This record gives sequence, C-alpha cells and structure tokens, in this order.
Amino acid sequence: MVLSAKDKIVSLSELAALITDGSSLALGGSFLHRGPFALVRELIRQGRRGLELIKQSPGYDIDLLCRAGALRRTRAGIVAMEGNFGLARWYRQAVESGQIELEEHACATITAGLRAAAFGIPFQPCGGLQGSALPALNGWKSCEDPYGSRRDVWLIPPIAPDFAIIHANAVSRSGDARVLGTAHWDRIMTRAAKKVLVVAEELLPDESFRERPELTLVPHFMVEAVAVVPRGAWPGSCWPHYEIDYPAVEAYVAETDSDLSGHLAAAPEARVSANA
Amino acid sequence: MVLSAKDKIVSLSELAALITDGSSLALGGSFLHRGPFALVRELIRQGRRGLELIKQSPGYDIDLLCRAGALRRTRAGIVAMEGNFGLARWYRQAVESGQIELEEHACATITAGLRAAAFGIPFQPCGGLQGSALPALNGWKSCEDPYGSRRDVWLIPPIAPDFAIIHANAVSRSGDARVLGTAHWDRIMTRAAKKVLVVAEELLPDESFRERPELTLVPHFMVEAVAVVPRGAWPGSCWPHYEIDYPAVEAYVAETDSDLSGHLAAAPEARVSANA
Amino acid sequence: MPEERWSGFSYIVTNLARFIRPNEVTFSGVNSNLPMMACLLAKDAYDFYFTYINVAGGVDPHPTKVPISSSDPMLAAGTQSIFSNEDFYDLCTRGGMDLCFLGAAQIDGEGQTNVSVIGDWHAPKVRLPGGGGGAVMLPTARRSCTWRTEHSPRVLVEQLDFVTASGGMHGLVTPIAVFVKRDGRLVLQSWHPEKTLDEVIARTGFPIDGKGATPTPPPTAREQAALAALDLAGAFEEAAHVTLD
Amino acid sequence: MPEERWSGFSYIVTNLARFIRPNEVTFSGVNSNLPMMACLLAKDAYDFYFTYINVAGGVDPHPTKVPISSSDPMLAAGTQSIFSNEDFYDLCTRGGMDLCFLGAAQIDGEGQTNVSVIGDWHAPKVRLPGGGGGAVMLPTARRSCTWRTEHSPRVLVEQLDFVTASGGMHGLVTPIAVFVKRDGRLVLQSWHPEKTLDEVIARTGFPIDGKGATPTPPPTAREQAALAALDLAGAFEEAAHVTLD
Repeated sequence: MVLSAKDKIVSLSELAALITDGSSLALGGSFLHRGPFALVRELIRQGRRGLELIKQSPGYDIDLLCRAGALRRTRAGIVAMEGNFGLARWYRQAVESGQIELEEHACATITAGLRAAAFGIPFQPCGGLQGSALPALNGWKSCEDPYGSRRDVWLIPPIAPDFAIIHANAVSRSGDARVLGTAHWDRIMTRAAKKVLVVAEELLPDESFRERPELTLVPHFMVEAVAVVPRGAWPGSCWPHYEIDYPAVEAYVAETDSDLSGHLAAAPEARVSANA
Repeated sequence: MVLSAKDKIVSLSELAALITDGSSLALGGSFLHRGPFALVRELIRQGRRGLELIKQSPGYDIDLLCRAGALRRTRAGIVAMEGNFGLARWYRQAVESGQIELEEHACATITAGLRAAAFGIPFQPCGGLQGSALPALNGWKSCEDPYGSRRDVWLIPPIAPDFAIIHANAVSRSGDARVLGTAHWDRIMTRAAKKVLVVAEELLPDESFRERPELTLVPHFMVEAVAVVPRGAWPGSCWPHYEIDYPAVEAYVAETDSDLSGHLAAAPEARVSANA
Repeated sequence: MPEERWSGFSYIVTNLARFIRPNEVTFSGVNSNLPMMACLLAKDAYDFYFTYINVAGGVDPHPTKVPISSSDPMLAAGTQSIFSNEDFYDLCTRGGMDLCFLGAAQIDGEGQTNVSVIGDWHAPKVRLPGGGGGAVMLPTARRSCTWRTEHSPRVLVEQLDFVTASGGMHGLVTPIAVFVKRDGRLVLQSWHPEKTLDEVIARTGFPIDGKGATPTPPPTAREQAALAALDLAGAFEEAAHVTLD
Repeated sequence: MPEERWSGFSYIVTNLARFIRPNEVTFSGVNSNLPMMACLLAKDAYDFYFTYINVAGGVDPHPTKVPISSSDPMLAAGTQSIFSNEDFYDLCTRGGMDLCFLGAAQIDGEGQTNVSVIGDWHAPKVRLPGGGGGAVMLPTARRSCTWRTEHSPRVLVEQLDFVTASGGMHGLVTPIAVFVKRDGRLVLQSWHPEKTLDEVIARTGFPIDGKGATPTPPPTAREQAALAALDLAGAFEEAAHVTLD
C-alpha cells in the first residue's frame, strides 16, 4: 500500500507557464551543448519579460533571449556562440547598448555563489582571483585566513536562482533526471535554485532508473515539473542522442533582424505541435 | 601511437607499504559498509604505528587500529560498530585512557574541512553548529557575513589527509575507480587527500569503463596505486557483491583481549595468500 | 503483540512514525534502526505520500528485507537515484530537510542533545559515539525528532554533560512517553496508557507538568499490521531490548 | 603544407603542443580549438604519456573525429571517467592542474589577460565573452599558456583595457612567435623562421628585446603527420583564418 511520488509530467507550454516575468533562471548545459533550449524558445513564444539568466557559459540561450527582448539582467562567466561562431551578437549588442545589465563573473565564481546557496551558507570562499579586476567590479569582500595561513581569499555571496532548468537525457514520471556524459554545471545549479524544472529527451520506465540509480543527477523530490521534448536541446547537441545542427546555427547567426518567428517555427517542438 | 596511462595494480602488501608510520588516512565507506578493511588489516600486519584516522563515521576500522595500537589520533564524526553492535569498545577504551587523541567533529564539519582542502581555500563555512559546544572545543573561528545578512557562520580549517583510501567495486588497470550505490564520503575524501589509494573488489577491462564513464568516482590520474582484493571490505558489506558477515563481526566483538592474530588470519585476503 | 496494546518497541517505532507528515522530506541516518522502521511503517500504514531518504543513499527505496544496520545498502534497493551523504547534508543546511531523525544519549528540556560523552569531555567516564549529524542537522532541519529506549533522569536530564547539538528537538519518544516542543521547551504530549502521568513526571529529569497531555492513542490496526510485517520474526523487537521500566 | 615549413595555423597548434610535458595533467577548455588540437597532436606525436582532460568531461578521450566545438561531447568519447566542471576547477584551485590552456583577447607583458571588454568596462566599445576560466585558473594552475591568431600591438599590449585575469601566463603563441615567462615577464623564446626578429618586436605592444631568442625549430615529421591526420580536409586550418601578417 505504498503510495508513489506524484506524476510530474506536463507539456512544454505548461512548464514554461510556471516561470513568471522577472524570474531568475539558471540554465543547464554549456554553450551549444545540452541546454534547455526548447524551454527558452517557449518562454519567448509566451512573451516572458524581464528575466535574469544565470549561467557560467551561456551562448545560444542568452543570445536568443536578448534578441527577443526578454532579458533584463545576467550573471555570466563566459558568453559566446562557440564552435567557430564567435561572439553572441545580440547579447553583445544588448550589453553595449545598456539594454541588459551584466554582472560579469569568472565561471568558478558563479559556481561559488551557487555553492553558497546550495550549502546554506552566507558566502563561499573561491580560490584564485588574485590580481583580477572582477572582485572590485562586483564589490566582493575578501577575508584574511583566521587560521593564520596569511592567504587572503575572496568571498562570493550566494546565488539562489528562482529556477534551475536543465535538459536531461531521460526522466521518470515522478521527475528523476538522468544525465549522460558531463553534467556541465547542472548539479550545483539544481542544488542552489529554489525550484527545479526539467526538460527531457525521453521518458523511461521506473525500472530503468532502479537499475542504474547512480546515473540520476536530480532525485524526483527536488523536481517541480518535467516536460518530455525530444530534440529539445536543438540546435545544440544532446549526447548520445544527437550532435549540433550546424546548418541551423549558421542560419540563426546569419539572420540580421530581431524577428525570431522563422527560427522559432523551425524548432522541433514547434513542428511537433504543428503536426499534432 | 597514443601511449596509455601506466598500470597501477600492485599487491595489497605493496599498497600498504606506501603508507609510512605517522600518516593521516581518510578511509572510505561508512561503519561496516564498503570500507577498505583489507588495507587496514594489512597495515596492522605490517606493524604500522602512529597513524591518524580521518573519517565521518568510522567503526570496525578505527576499533581495529586502536586494538592493534596503531593509532595516535583521530578526527571523527560518529564512531560505532553499528548494526546492533553498539559502541566500538577498543576505540572507546583508547579515548578514555588517553591512548589516542580525539578531535571530535560533526560529520558535516569533517566534510567542510575536506572541502576546504579540495577547493584550495583556507577555510570552508559550514551551516548549522549554532549552540553546539564543538566549535569552542576545537577552536574554530566564526565570521559575520560581510554581505550584511547578520548570519554568523563557523569556518572549518582545511583537512588534507596524506592518503585517501577507498574500497571500490571495480577498477581499471590505470586506476579508474567505480563505485556503485552510495559513495558515502569517498568523493570528497579523494579530492582532499594528497594521494589516493584504491582497494577494489575486481579488475574490469577498460571497455567496461568506457561504456559507463559516469560510474567512475575517481579518474585514474588521481590514483596512485590499486590493489585488487576480492571480499576486501569483509567483514563489512560491499554492495551488490556481499552483505555484512554478521557472525564474523560477532566473533570480533566477542574477543576480549587485544590479540588480533585469529581475526587477521580469518580475513579473506589472508586465506588467499595462505593458499597461494 | 496483543491487539491495541503497546509494547515499548511498538510504542517508540509507531509514535516516531506519527511525526511524519504528507509530502515532506524525511530522513533516517546511521545507528537509527527504530526511525528506519518508523519510516518504513509510515510508508505502509498511512494514506499519504512522503519522501523517505536515508543514509544509504536511498530515495523512496523498496528494500526486499529490513536490514539490521540502518545504513545498509539494502536501504537503497529499488531507489531511482542515489542521494549521497554530501547531498543530504547540503539539503539540510539549505533548509530543504523537513524531518530528520537524530539519535541522542542525553536530552535536556530545551531539546538539546549530548552524544559525545558522559562525564567531563577531557576526562570521560564514557566516551560516546560523538558529534554525528546532530550539531549541523538539529539547528538546520525544519523539524527533528529523537528517541530513547530508556526513560530515566539519567537520559532526560536537567543539564547535559556536553552540548553536542542545540537548536531543539521537535519531538522525543521514549518507551512510555511522547514529547513535543512548545515555546522552546519539550513538553509531554502523551504517555503510555499502562503508565501514570506521575510516573512519567518522576522519571523525567527535566521539569514537566503534563498539562494538556493525554494517554497515547492505541496503535491502529494498520500501524500494527505494518510493524508486524516489518518484524515478522520479532528479531528487531528482541534486539532493541526495550522495557517499560 | 610544404614539408618542414610552418603555416600560421600549424605554428600555433604545434608550439602549444610543445608546452606539454610528460605525466602532467593538461587541460583544454571552451572556445579553444587550437589547444584542443595541440593536446590531440601531442598524444599522437610525442613519446610520452600525459593526462589530457577537457571541458567536455573527457579524461584521455578517444574521439572518433575532431569536433568543431572544443566543448563537444565527442571530446569525452572513449573516456573512462567523466570529470565534470566543478571537479576540474577544484583540481586547479587546489594546485593539481599542471598545464591549463586559457584564451585571451589582450595580453600584457606580465602575461595578464583581458577577455572582458575593449574600451571602458562601463561603456564598452566591444563587449567580449568575459571572465571565463582565467581569473581563477591563471593564478592557480601550475602553468598556463595562451594563444592569439593575431600578432599586433592591439592584442599584445602595454596596458590592458581591463585586467580579467592576473597571475601570469607561462607561455604565449602567436602565428609568428613563442613567448615564455622569465622573471615575471613574457619574453620572446623563438620566432617564425620566415619572419625577422625586428618585425616580431615591432608588432609586439609590450617591450621585448629578443635576447636569447632563436628562430623556432621546424615541425618534426611526426608533428606534421599528427596535425595532418587531425585536419585531413584542412577545414580547421581554414576556419582558424590564421595569417602571418
């Protein structure tokens, strides 16, 4: 008579609807790899505004949000399209024009801030940063080692995103999220955020998770809701399911105006719902 | 013409010989579960002295080292035989008589100290501890949040063991260590220690690791040397290979003098080498 | 176990289980057979879902038998994820742990605990297991509960020999009484119906008055059946050595 | 590629590879195609083992093709472990990273880097990718090396527009020169044999004197063969747009 955890599967549009204007979002993956891009596109379709993006290495996601005018602020480590596509043009323009506010981090200081939130502590010391102008830029405090090592260390304040949103390889009905290959920064993001949303390549039966529970990056009880969106990381990669769709990224980059309708309509989740 | 990482497989006695008198050892596992117990017994056979044991939840291992007079000091969170066997008698006697020095921790403060070492920072803030007498006992420093939250937090100094020694389910020739089920504290121990030694239940071909690299807890380049010792976690469990050998633990606990020869001779690794 | 009567063992396990609430994240750790059984009992006996995580890395496990060690890997059998030690501690310190079962040797009237030492720390009469989870989890979990198999002034004390963990227990169960925290103090909620209020007060080392307390409601049929199923051979009850005196 | 002659592309990749030492832990990150190729080249061309870890989680991977993106999961193909981002950063900050390849937009004579901005940070002429790995890895890795596909006073500068990362590069490779750190300054180690020392000095924005520098030894047959095998179709060389001018 043991009751199961509840079913958390919703549609992509229902998942996006959980996110309100002005929310701060930690997005999983890195550059063009295993990002929750279908969800980002759906937020744009729904006209979300005033978002903050938190990510060590955003690229396509932040560029898209800037191009759509959906972003107000970002805390980011390194921003680029990568894979020979260079800088993220719409992001660059948004920062240079003052359209969005940038809090520039090193990747590891984003992680430190997420760790402070994940560990429930008021700050996280971060190694390195000696001589960098970033701490002063951000008003970070340093501290002398009270144990006498004479090593000063920078203290990074907590970063607790409203949502962490990751693209997983597979989920269970109750929300267990399996990730294959590198987890990028997804682990610490899901521990630091107030709520976790998952987009997944596929739904697998509970038995599959019971056979290899070690592959579950996020246990179901930490997950708010899940949408199953095959090819949801398009035009990026989701190993081992698919690689980067280079022609699609080239087409995205080649477009010079802010109208995203063609790109959004070309996305796998749009074509599926058009067919449905 | 790509050269492989070197073969790190040695015998159990060679592995133990890498550890010199007076070393500090972080031992993997928890209580009677997946501890590197064959290695602990081998250290006793080799007459090692003056060791320090660092572990959140030692039990059989610390009791054995106390009984053999091999221990000088411990940093520990909770010490017990567990599984209905109650307190660890020889450990208790060693502390009460002043034979060993105890630095009493909460499990999470051991982890925090290991994190400080693993992260390369001079201290790690640790949540909780409010009202506990442990911080004062250990001379830990607290710090007010420089970001104005008015939350004080305790700062734990680094714990960098000379060696982390874990019992893995499987290894590759070059030292990749796979762990199934909970990793207990093995992950952070292997990141904090100056050197990592692995005892493993079995040797598996590289192909097996290439199929599921996500199951590798410690990559080969972090590992100094490996001994393959089937049933090496005896009399404890090594899931899914075997459970606790309760009669053996009962026999160990029932012995009232410090002579360990019978117990050491009954261990699987001793019976194998006697047959060899 | 005669119907609708408590043994000391069933009293502790069942009343610990009654602290578990729907949809909460509930944790049992090492050296904690009775809370482990309470969590398994609650899964079977109550009509609500809760998340049961444990020190073996299990999340809502499906053990095929009840292990003797409460940190046994059997408690991760059938789990769909492995939630390792660092993970559940971090969950607790960041405020995501709803209910934590934490052991104690001595408990005072504020619900502080000593698991370190009997006597002076530096000249111990009895060296106890030590710090463990409490010092960090007791102040950071939303609620914590503890249990003792002995109800006497030497375990429920006015003054701890050492304050290992502070922050205050939400609940305490002994073989003869259930306490809850009210206004920062442990107060008697109910007592074993075969005992008297006076006896409970007399055997409690910290001051209580028993106002508002009632005899503990008897085990329900489902609680009894669930516990019987967990301890078919009675081995756990025997090993726990719980007496009412 | 004519035998024993350098192209700008082969010059950068090969001379980056020459910084790799036996048994060391060497890392390549995002936005780092040339170091990625240098690591793969070194694995093939040199008679020693080193550990190659990368931002895709790979440890001594066996990619079945060279990916366009230097963070592509292909760089974890055939790996025997996944060493995720938190893990390799921690390795670096605790002193376990021997050689780190780190990108830069501007480099000064002390080997500090700017990857943040051209112009004033608060009123940028060009917003660059930003902080990335450098600010934490450059001061904590045992050695770091960087590269630029352009050798000019606007990238090798006297004064950075913004100091993103300090701590000092051990090595720098451009299409026409190799620099190493000596006494806290980047000094010229060797230059492209088809260029002159004077040209290199003139095109370097920070002061160098070229004392002790020599023309760069030509690529060995094995270096050439290894690079050719990595870039069979020449697509990487073409995409890199490296010129000597």
